Amino acid sequence: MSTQKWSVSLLMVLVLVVAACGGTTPQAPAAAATQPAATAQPTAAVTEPAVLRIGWGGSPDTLNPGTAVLAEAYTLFELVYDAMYQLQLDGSTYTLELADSVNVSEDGLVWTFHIRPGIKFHDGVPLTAKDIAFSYNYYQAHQDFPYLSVYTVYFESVEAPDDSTVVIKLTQAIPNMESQLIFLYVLPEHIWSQYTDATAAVEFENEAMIGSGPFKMVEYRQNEFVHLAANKDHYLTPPKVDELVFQTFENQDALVQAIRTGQVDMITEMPMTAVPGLRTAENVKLVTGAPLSPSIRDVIFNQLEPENCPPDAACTGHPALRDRNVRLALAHATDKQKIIDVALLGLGTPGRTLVANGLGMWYNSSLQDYAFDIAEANRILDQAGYADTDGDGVRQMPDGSAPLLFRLYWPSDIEAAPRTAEMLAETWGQVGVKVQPQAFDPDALTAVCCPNFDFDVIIWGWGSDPDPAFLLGTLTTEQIPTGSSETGYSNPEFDALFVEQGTTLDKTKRQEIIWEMQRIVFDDVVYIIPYYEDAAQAYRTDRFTGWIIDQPKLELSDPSSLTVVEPVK
Amino acid sequence: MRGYRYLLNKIAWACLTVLFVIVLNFFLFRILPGDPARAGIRDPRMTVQAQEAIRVRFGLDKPVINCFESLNPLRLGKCGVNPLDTQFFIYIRNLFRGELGFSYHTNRPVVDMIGERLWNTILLTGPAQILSIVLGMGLGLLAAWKAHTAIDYASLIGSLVAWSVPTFWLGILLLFWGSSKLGLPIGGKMTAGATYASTAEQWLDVLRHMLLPTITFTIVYMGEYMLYMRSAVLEVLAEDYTLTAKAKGLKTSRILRVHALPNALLPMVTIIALNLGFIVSGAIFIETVFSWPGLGLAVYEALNRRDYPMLQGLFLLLALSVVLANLVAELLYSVLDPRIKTG
Amino acid sequence: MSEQTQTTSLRGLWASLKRNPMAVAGLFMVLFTVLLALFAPLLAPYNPKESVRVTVDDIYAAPSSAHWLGTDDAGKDVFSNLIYGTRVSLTVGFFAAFISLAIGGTIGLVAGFVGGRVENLLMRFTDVILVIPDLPLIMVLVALTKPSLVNIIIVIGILGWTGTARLVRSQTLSVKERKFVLRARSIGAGNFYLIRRHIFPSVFPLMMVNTVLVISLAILEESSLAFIGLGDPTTLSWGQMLNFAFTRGGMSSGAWWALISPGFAIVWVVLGLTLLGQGLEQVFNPRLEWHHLSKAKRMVRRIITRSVESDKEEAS
Amino acid sequence: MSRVDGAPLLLDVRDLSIDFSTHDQGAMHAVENVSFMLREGEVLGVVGESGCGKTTAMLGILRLLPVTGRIVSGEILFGGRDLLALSESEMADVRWKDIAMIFQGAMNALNPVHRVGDQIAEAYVQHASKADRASADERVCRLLDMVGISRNRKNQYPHQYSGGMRQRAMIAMALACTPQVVIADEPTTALDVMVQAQILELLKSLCDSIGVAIIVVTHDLGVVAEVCDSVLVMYGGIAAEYADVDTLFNAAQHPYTRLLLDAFPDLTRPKDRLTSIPGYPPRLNALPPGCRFAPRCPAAFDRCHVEQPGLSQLGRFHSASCFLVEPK
Repeated sequence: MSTQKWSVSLLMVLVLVVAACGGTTPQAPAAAATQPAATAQPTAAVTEPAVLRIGWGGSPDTLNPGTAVLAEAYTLFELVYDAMYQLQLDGSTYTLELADSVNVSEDGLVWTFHIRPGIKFHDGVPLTAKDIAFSYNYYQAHQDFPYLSVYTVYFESVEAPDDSTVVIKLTQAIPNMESQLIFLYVLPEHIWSQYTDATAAVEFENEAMIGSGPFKMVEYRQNEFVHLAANKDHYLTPPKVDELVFQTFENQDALVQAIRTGQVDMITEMPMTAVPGLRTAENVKLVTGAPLSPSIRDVIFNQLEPENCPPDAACTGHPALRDRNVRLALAHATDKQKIIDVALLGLGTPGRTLVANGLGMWYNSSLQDYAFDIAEANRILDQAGYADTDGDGVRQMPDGSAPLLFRLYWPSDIEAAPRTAEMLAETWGQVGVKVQPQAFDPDALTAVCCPNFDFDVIIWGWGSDPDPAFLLGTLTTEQIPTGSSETGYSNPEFDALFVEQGTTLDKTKRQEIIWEMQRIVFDDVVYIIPYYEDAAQAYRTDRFTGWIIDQPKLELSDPSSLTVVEPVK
Repeated sequence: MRGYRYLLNKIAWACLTVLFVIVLNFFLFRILPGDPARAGIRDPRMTVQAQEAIRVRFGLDKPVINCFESLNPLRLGKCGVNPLDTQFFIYIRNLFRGELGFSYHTNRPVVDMIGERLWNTILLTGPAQILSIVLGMGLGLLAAWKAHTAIDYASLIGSLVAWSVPTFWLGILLLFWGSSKLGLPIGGKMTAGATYASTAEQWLDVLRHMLLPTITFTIVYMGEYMLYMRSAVLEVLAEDYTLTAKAKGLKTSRILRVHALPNALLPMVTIIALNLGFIVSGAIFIETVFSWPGLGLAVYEALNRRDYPMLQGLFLLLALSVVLANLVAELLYSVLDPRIKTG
Repeated sequence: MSEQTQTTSLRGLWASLKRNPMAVAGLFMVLFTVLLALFAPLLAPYNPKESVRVTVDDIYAAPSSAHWLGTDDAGKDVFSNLIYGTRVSLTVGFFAAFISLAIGGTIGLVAGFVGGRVENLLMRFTDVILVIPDLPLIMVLVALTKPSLVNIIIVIGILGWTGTARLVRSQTLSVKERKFVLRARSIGAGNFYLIRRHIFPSVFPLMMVNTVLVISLAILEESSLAFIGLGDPTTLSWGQMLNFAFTRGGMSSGAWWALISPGFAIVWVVLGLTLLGQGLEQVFNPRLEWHHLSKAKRMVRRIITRSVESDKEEAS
Repeated sequence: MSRVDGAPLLLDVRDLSIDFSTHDQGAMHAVENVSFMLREGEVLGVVGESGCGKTTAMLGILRLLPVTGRIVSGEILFGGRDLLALSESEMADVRWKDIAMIFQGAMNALNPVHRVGDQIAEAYVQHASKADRASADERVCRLLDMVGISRNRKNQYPHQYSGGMRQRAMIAMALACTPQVVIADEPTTALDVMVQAQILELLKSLCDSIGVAIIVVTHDLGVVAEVCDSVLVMYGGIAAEYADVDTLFNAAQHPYTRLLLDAFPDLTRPKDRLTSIPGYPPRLNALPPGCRFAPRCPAAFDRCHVEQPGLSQLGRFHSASCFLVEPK
């Protein structure tokens, strides 16, 4: 009985377990997922192709524009697809992309676009008005597309009478037509027409991703990397670099280490704590600024009036939070600058309303923020009758029924939230308001928050669309039962203004209305907006130059930068 | 022969355990609050109709099981409903067809996503596990033979330390030491988007990426194997037949190889099989730290994104591999130990 | 494991432990940590709880005279956090181990003592719990029950008892067959009397040895949970310190101290516990110090009359 | 006069002393100045209560003592060489080739995971020259025949053998290299009476047929009377009496030997009552001053409690260590 027998049996253990793992047969390491059917690689220039390597912390959830949710997916869509309009980096002006001219009927109901001639998809098939009409109708037909179908709400009909004209008829005149179209990416009809029924449209993985944009898809390995090649004969912005590679780093420190050691040429995000380090790193340029798609952090007060409580909802909000004085006092007792310094390491600007400073003209910059003043806060609370009757350092309701003890929740996927909660607990404690901090699993928090209203205070946030309409909509009374309204705020005057801004075509008039709505919400202290997070990105100065960093908004992975950047000579 | 009935009994229990896991898996994720439509970023553009349509697509509009509309919040429903309309039976039917449903996050079939990642985990953990088994048991044999000498104490202390170190912490330290000092890659399985002259060059690149995670794996598991092996060999060397072997004038190396090792390997087979079963759980941390696209990383991502169908599929795979590992251990034990084989 | 070797008295325990240097080292490390936890307020230069004006350059400040181990991502002193952290990690370890011990102990005792179908059922149940990989299950349970320290202790406790159950069962089985138990039963001793007087005293020491191991596993488990974000962010355990350091860019901003110290503390306690465990194992179920292939110190003492070179054993 | 009086001397053990070191109780004198001889074809019986050092002495001969044991003095002359002077590798060549041993606990002495035939062959192959190795299989079969185990059981495992058969297998293994001396340490203790008789019969016939010298360690005088040519009685680590079997049974001098004989049923002389020896054998780490047997010896007088009697020669093959028998 030699020992060879033992080693054989050991290997058997390994093989048996391996073969038994799951019903699937492990494929050999897929060298390349699917070769694009598109034209061959650009004729190899004599010199080495210029490959721009980008490091990011995420990965697209799917390449199907219909079902995609994550920002990473939209970054790729912007590069590979074209849309009718292109949003400029100032956050509110739109320039025509696919169309070279547009005229709108007096009543604003009929939009006629003239499409530029000679545009081709990556597989060589020409892009015509028919593709555009097909795409818009396609998005409208699929209601279960999370984001894109909502942009077609006002479309009554979309037709393409000939190859270069697209006519869109609307159900009502809307002021923000351009912002509706920038996300409606034009899909090749000859590919997508095979996936029109409900399940196919959702299950189509679109790994080949044929578009008409400045870059085309070479190879996609989910959670690993995305490899794009330049579309040198793009009609508008042919890129100067030859190839783009987005590499995913699961942990943030690896991302920073990657740019330090030069393994990548640009990183789209980083932990705030790495900022000081990268400022001094050699041949690395750190840039910070307002992100292209702003994210808002908000402290939500459950101020739902009992009569508005939706059917079978808990509605256990603390009564004191319905009193504006308490919310005002808490606003005075919130040290936004310290929160930014500690939680964000200085990488943010104090916030005022749901409309972020990155939204350009729509942001009401005239509002004067509540100063951090503990004495003022105590004075307001004393005057409003919230005395500390039992001397335990916590104030009671005027009728002494309950102490000002608020449950403070936050979702566990917001990294800076625990530190923010700590600081709120500290400063609010100094004005006699006690909080019970509790981290929550995001889905469990959704179930507790809305439309159940089973909470007091929540630290959460919103991703924002370039147009403020959607965000402001969450404050209207009609949104309370749907779950979009977190605060349960209900103000008829605000609701009327929301309807009015939806139909005002004139931009300056609409701006006035939107500013007024923000002032009302600000005065009622519906929220405390601690900060708007700044984006922090960095690139190697010894690799590529020409990055667009002088605009009000910062996004190095936007086509605006990636199509103009070129290798350092 | 007793052995045969003994194995049938074991296989029966293994199947029962797997069934139990399948049922537990299903209900576990129905108790958890959570909604595929809202998975991920909160965005006002998500209308109520879109959420409802998504719920229908994932079949969540159907009752969970007869008499229960939903488990979280607990809502009772009609009991007379045709079972095939309930999520539970659809889940079971799909399971036997080899379908694990669609991921909330990527809408792709869970089976494909697991299939892609399975090979990467095996590629990473396979060699590491073999390395730690060989090194660990070799060291264990040596330490037991030279019991109560410098070698024994040194390897004992070394293994205890290796066993006490949190896996992810060791991974992080090695990652930073390796990448900054030795220029080793920082993460991932191969240089992103690189084109390779030959598959050999590609494998070389993969190996470079595998170096640090494999070292981490080996250190962590080697300690455990060494400790078990040492105590097993100590016991065997104190047996009478070892004295007989020495009395027969055999060389010490032959005594160790022919008489001590086979007897000590018997308990080790169970331990190794059990560890193989838990490979993926162990890999969660190492793959996360090294961004290695394996099943461990898939568990971490699925958890962060609350991607329940994916978690459900992964848990099933984990439990299945543990049950099978146990079964294989029992099988091997009876084959290798004559006392059981011949009844 | 006959009765004589079971040194019940503490002094006897110390006498036999003393001989094993590793066990002594382990005991010292554990006691040091427990003392640290008890006198945390006195030892820690800062109180992590009270608020302190923090400026940007307080974040990840390098170790200095003010902060021996530098500061973490919230500007708090790492050294004080470490000392207070011992309390949380030890409480998690002890209470989770206590729960595991209670469940595992009872199941093992009942299964071993009653035997037959009940034993088979209980042991199969233990196998099932063992089969379900505990980490993913813990993830789900913690996600379900709002992350708080109490939940984590319960969850680790609930899933950590399988090892103890198996150990106690096999030990009960072996004791149950002993003559003195059969004799006691024959003179009419009731089941509970048997367990209390005979089975438990001999099972208890082994459970103690297992406890030390379970505590170290619980502490490791807590730190792993905290690392993947399932810990309770409002508590101050080492695992949470590691999580903050790892997720909030500790390494990339060069704050090695914020990451290495909590990791080192975990290794210190877990190593101490395991060394102690080894020592206790040796006392309560002593294996022979030597075996047939042990290299004899000096097989034949030098006989005065003739010089006998007997220990030039070549390395066989 | 012993049967093999004139045969050449194989093994000559002189003044063998073995100590055991313990952590707390200091050195234990397990064996003290024991001497005996073994001639070709002779069967020497080593008798004594358990714990009298007989097994330790035997292990000492093959230098298989545990690590805490140490041979402190004496010589073991075998084939003109002192075994204590050999290096470990030289000793390894002696083991089993010249001196083989059958261990007490035969239950566990065979490796459970290897076939019995292979284990026997291994002993043979280890010491056989290259040429003879081929005939290992054939040799094993002959050995099994010799000990009465059927050939087709060669490939079975130890757990498939009964206690008696395992002991026979051990004997077969012991004879694999036709050693000159076989030490059988309590070969029949764990077996029932019937099997005991067969094993003893087998040992006796092997001794006569292939002339191997055997040392039988036992606490059973019946076995001694049946099989042995000469007897060494040990008590508390010392040699109490050493004589040929007839002299011992008929003219034992040492009080302990006489008491041993009285405590043993004897068919030839009916005894109405078996006298048991009061007291217990001495604990090796708390040995009494003077003669080890003094506390239990009915004929003990003051000198016995003070001095330790030397071994006095009573006849050509008869010696005993007791003051009563010392020549005046």
